[in-house]
Amino acid sequence: MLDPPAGAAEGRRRRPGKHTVTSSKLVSLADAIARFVPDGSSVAAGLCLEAMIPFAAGHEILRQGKRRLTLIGPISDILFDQLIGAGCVTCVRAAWVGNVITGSGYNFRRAVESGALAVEDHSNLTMAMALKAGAMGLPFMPARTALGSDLFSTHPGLKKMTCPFTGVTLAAVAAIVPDVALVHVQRADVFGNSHAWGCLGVMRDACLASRHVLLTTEEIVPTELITRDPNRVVIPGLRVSAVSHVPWGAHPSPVPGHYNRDHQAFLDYRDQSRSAGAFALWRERWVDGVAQPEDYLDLLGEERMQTLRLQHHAFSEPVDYGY
Amino acid sequence: MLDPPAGAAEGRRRRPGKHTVTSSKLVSLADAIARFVPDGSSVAAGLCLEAMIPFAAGHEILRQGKRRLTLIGPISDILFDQLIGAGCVTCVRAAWVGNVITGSGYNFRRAVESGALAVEDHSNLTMAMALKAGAMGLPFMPARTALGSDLFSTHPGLKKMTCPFTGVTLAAVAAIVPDVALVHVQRADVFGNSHAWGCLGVMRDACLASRHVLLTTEEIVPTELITRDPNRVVIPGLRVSAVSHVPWGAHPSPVPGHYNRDHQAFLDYRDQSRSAGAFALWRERWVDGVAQPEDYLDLLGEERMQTLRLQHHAFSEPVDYGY
Amino acid sequence: MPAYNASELMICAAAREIADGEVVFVGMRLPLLGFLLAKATHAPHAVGVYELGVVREETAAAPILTMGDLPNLHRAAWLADTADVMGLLQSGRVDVSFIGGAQVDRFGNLNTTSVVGTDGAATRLPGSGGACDLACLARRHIILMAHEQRRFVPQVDYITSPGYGDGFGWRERVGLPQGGPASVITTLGVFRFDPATCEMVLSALHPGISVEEVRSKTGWPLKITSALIETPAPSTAELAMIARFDPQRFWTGAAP
Amino acid sequence: MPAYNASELMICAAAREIADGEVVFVGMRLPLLGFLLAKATHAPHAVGVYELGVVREETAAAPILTMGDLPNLHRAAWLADTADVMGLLQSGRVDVSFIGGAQVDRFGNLNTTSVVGTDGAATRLPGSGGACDLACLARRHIILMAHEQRRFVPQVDYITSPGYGDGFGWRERVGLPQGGPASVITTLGVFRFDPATCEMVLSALHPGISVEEVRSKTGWPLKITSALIETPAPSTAELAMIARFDPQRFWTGAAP
Repeated sequence: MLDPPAGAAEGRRRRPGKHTVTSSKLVSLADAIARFVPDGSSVAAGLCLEAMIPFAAGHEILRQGKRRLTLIGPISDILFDQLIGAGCVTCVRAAWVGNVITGSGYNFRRAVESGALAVEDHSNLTMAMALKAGAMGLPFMPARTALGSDLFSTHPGLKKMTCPFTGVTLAAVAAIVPDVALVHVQRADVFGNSHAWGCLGVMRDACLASRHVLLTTEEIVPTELITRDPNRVVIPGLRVSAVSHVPWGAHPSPVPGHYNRDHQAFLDYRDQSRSAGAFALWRERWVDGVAQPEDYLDLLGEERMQTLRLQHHAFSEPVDYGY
Repeated sequence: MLDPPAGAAEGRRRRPGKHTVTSSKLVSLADAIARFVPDGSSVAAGLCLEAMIPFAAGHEILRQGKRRLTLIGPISDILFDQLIGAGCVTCVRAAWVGNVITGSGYNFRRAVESGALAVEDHSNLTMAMALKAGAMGLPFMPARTALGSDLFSTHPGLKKMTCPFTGVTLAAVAAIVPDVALVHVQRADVFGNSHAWGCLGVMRDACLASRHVLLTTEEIVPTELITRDPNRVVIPGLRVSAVSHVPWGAHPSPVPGHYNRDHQAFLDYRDQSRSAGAFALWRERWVDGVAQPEDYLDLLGEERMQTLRLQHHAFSEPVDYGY
Repeated sequence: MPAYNASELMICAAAREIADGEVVFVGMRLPLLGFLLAKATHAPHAVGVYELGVVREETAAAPILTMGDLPNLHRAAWLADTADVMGLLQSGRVDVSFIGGAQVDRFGNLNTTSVVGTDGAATRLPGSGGACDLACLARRHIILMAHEQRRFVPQVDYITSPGYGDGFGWRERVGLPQGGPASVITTLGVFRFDPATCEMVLSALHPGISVEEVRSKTGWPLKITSALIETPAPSTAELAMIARFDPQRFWTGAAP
Repeated sequence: MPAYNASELMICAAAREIADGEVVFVGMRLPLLGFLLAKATHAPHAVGVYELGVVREETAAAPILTMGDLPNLHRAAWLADTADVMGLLQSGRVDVSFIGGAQVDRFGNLNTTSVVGTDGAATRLPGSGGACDLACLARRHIILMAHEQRRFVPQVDYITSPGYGDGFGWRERVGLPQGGPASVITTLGVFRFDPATCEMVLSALHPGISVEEVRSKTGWPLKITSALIETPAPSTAELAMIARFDPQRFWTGAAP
């Protein structure tokens, strides 16, 4: 299942075709996933760590019954566990898979212990460097971490090397180039230009490394609102393949400017995933019962959404890009 | 003069002492340079390339007659040429030294051709990777550039290496860890927290790589204005050693939000540096004649400043960091 | 003397490991509370660094349960990329970090990846996250964990986060020239490492705990310092602070 | 036919090298004007990338003289770090780049670092800047320069920006598996490279220029394509566009 030589060779790749500034990339989430996440894809997600996890996009993958996926991310919180529980995944390349607030990911445990899932164990830093190598078009990056650990035994994309200048021992981390990165942002235009803020994790490098970037966004805004602050752009529109308008698309994870973390959903998920049977019920209710994004909001309910919305606002000071 | 093994070994270094959040780092520019730029220092500047060049800080170095400096930067525009002309510099590690709008840097040419100045020739990418290695605490970074060029012959911090995963030939670039980075920003508080926007060049990595960071700033603002937008912070306050309030401190280079590029000053400098004698006159007027930052503004004159100020404003849309 | 539970005691012990002005790579759960307690008491200038790309100088205005909670981003000193904060760590600018583990051994190596049961079956755990990086790259790190015999083993099944390997000189040999665990804070006591051998040594006993109990729950012949002390009990003020940061007792657990 | 000078002709020739939708790493001077002309005419969807960390999809609202001028940042699509835009380049996402040089040789190697005069004395030039990176990493690059015998030499004194080295197979051998110069636009004509030998070949003559003149100003026995054409003269519309982007004729130079 593990394919590190491919990963290592991936540092340089083809451009997926000419970019046309003026053609809209706005599509339904179902269409975006159907088109850009074929069976067998490697999918990067959870790139801002605990925040802005693309749950809606992940659930769409689950709903469409994608198979043989490789998941890529630093810590995944419960999204990876859900996709693993649904049988979509044969390989995980990650530093941590579980439920951040409760610990273990039960579907992950079951899948690994049954032999159904291969794991390439990273640390957060080796994952960051692997994606940075991918972003920079390089086949590898050095790091000082993981030396002396057993990560090397379960991770063929990690080797020891000698610094060509100082002679010290370093870890060499092979590039990771995902087929597609799923990211949730606060606002985007229909061409894929977007603003994201908060903790950014490995989002920038993961998006730059990936062959395709799929955005889900809280808001669709005019292009001029984005280009009025180009330092706020994390991934440029020319690298984005599709944009889908999905308010609350990162729930139950938090989205700066929009809603807080729904801790209760993560606590509930512990029991909802403890057995395969419980997980089937969770899935029926929260994924299969959602035919379109609006259904999810109905399921969540206005009262719960209101408790999660921001109670205190704190706006940035504008900056001037005039001339 | 060149000291690449040191550069290569510099990837890991000591923390310069405990950070105290509540003690002001606001000092006069003269004090900042006197304290943090001793003779023999390696000084990074011009890190946003054509924009936000720390001319005031550089002129203070010149005024204080610092000696045996190593200058570090991608393209330096005319600041490096000025410091070289004043005899402050024995080594330059850069990708390009000249006058962006007119071409050659005459002091640079004279110094190299007379043998007084050593040059470690970079490309913009090898410089970016050398500083990124420094920022990441690594002794080197790989790159795919410069292969087949003669940069290898004049740059001992550049070696060919073989990728440990793919076997392809790569360039290995030794880390650069400047003693001090000089950066000009739009706004900062007295503790060294700051906002910078526009084209950022290698500013982020150069500051993170350097032992000390000296800020000059257009404005001193309350801390809460900075922390209301922490994604706008390029270098965190805990990495900053001193802050000096120097409006117009990057003139004649442009500062987004404040003033346009003073092209005429760069055009004039061509003639003002064509001979050593002309340069002495330039220096007398624009550096030695400036006893304190305000004198520079008088010399510039309100009329000229008015033509450089922004005529069209374009403010960013605020973002919400509430909860 | 106020009533407290083991978690509260561990939080107070963790807080005491932080000196004022230090840069602290903060984890979740008890270490997060220990960091907040330190900042609220003797270390007001400690700076918090979080792996998702957050640097904070001020305590968050509202309680947080995970690092990505919005109050932890509000009024941060820096929101950046993971690579940027990892760069601070890798360049030796982080003084101390905190990590937890499922298994620890006599040289402070930690396992959070996979443990093998007495029946030989492996149980898969979540993995490293940032723990391996913190153990490799912080100037020192502190381990917090429950003290049970199955967790305190002669040799871990898998080294997720390197301690001192097989003893003195090992870190240097494998390419980790600095750092290493400074202490282990458990439900029973506080342990430090013999500089000569790098072996874990019992250094303080929590109130009411006996040496025998610690020995019986430790899977190797445990060494004990000649200057064994009792861990100071939390003060009323400390407990009040902890309650402010964890008002629902989410991490602190049931009140004593 | 409208009057034009050599710079205007070169700008038009440069613009024609850009296809619509391409990602273009834009330099300064004439290539900048060529890029703007292409966007204003046949390549409205071309994207401009600048080494100081700028990506633009729309033409700047006011004329610029250097890349860091504020109108070039205003309403950019992305303002990022140099490393980020260099990552686009290094990962093969830049279709075409433009560079100038002081010296070029028959295999398209460029020198902007140091030239040795007939007296043996070296003249120091500014250096690579981003040129070496563009020559190594763009999918193809275009060279613009004045055509003089001292500049067109059999072998450059210093390879700042690699062309085809010593001929076919050289790039692959040194570790540059793709890219290379696609054309050289000079004050006299347009040159392309023979795919079999990688040698520079005269491909188009500017109006009024003879083959003999080109040969006399080229320091090696120049090959000439069998399908030699005349470079199309700038149209009135093209000249008007150029005047809009360079209203002071700063880069275009004196009007004809």
